[in-house]
Amino acid sequence: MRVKCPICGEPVEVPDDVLPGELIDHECGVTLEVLMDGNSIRLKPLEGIKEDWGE
Amino acid sequence: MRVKCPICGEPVEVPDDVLPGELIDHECGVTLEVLMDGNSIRLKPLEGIKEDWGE
Amino acid sequence: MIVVKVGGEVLARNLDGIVESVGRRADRGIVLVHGGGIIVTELCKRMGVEPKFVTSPEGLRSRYTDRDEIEVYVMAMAGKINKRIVSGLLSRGVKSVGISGADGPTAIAERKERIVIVDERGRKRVIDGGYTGRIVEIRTELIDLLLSNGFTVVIAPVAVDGKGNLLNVDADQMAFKLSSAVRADKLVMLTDVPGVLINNRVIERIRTNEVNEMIKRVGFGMNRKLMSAANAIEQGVKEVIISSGLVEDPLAHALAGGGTIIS
Amino acid sequence: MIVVKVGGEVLARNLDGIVESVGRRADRGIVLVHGGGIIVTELCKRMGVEPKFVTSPEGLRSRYTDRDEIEVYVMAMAGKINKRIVSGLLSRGVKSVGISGADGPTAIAERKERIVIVDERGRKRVIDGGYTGRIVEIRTELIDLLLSNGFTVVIAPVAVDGKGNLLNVDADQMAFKLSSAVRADKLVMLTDVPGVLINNRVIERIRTNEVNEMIKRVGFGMNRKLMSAANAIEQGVKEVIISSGLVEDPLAHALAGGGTIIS
Ligand SMILES: [Zn+2]
Ligand SMILES: [Zn+2]
Repeated sequence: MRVKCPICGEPVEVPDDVLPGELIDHECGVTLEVLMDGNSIRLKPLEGIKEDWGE
Repeated sequence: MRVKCPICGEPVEVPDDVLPGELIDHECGVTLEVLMDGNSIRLKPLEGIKEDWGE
Repeated sequence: MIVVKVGGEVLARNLDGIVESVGRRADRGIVLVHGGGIIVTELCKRMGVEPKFVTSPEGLRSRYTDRDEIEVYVMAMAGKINKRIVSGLLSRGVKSVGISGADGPTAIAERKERIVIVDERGRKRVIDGGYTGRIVEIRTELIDLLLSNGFTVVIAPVAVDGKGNLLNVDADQMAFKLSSAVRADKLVMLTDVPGVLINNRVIERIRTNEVNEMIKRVGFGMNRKLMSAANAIEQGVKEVIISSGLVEDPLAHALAGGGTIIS
Repeated sequence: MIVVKVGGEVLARNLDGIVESVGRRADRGIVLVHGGGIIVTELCKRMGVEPKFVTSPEGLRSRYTDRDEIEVYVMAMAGKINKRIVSGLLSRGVKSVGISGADGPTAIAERKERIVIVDERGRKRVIDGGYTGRIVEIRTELIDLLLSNGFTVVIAPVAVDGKGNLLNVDADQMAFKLSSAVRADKLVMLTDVPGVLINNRVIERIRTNEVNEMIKRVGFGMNRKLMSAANAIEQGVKEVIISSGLVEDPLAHALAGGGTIIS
């Protein structure tokens, strides 16, 4: 399955067995999060992850 | 099995399958509690029961 | 200052509504006594703790709280339910403290050390009385301290005896004895019925001198509530309201006269 | 005023000894922070709640607290263990109050809302962060109130976030942050080892400026304790003692210099 990258506009290869929340690194450098609503798939740049947890 | 009543001294019939805490009303009017220590059996007048509980 | 009692049935169906309603009136000073029997039963099932029943020589069958069950009871009441209410209040900006009757200590109870039962073989036996208690003393020091410092107090129906045994106590009884001890203005009992019902009609007001007449005409759970209510009023509580915990804003509804007022 | 932290291992093996030791010194003002991980694990097993683990993209495997597990955690910590300590103190004539960090509120934590994991198929995924928190604020109002009125305070390692979520927090971290916040004279960490060990010998005293050197030579659990201890001292705690909770009268032993003093 191919979906358009919301950042660079180029196609992104999405596996058929993709799960909600799955992350796909696109060749333009962005990490995309897979959002699923029923059978429709959207891609969104990954946000809201605190890297610096510390414990 | 027969054990002597601690109140009247007459024999008390104790069933073979008796369990600790079992109560036996003796003909002299006392309620006896069966205390067991290994295989030995003692009989003691029942005490420490509050009848008037209220709830 | 008001004492609110909310039962397990109501909590299971309307916990958020109760928390919201209590939170709105927190500045009046509220002590919330909660039940939760349903949740204890459910948890016992999940943990493979079978409910036990005993039969008295008079033939009365009743639930028996053994050592395993009191553990589950304390966890469910003082852990799960109590902290869920506290965190719910907190998320609404209400500062609150969840305690059990053992904390302080606040509720001292007496347990039956030994009881007589009729066993499966039909023979009488004396066994340990289990971990159910009857409240014999309420100490208000901790509650007074918390209330006077602006905390809403949430209390689980767990008491303690002189030996440090944690005991299962009836939440209704805890609410009644507590409201007498702190001389509450009002005790609001939020139940899963709209009030004291006679012929399917809610009785608006009952005077304490009418209670003896009334108890013959209501069901078993309710007649105990009525007797305890009359008793609490004799001990200084101004009024007891028995009302529904399942309506919108149950406390507003109760305080506006929705339900039965005993005074 | 002293803060005492006691871990789950020690409680499982010596609860009565700890309670007795704390009870004897209650008039000094004691805040007891307890752990209990072993008991949580055991309870999860009994309830069929499987421990879950997640793997980070860096390959680090760690325990994951999901919705089922936080429920069991709260029941075990704030219900079972907390109330058992409180009733133990009470049976020794010590008035005490058992709370969690959610009560008051006392411990506000932040949870990771979302985390990135590598799933069973080896693919990266973002999932809910679960119910583990990092304490970001200690409010001392409730503890101060209780201590100044003569209550011993027993605290379960449960915190709450701004949305009212109950969170699993590390009991060590809770003890360190709490002792800084209340400016404790001493923080006593009662563990299942006799102190900070290097080559099987207990180090008697460590200055905060030696901690960085020391942490290379001690194990993983202990090096975190040492770093946090140095941090607590910078924040105003006079000394931290790491010592055995399994000896006779563990607090007397710790306060008499049995163990490692960090200052
Ligand atoms: Zn792209
Ligand atoms: Zn006789």
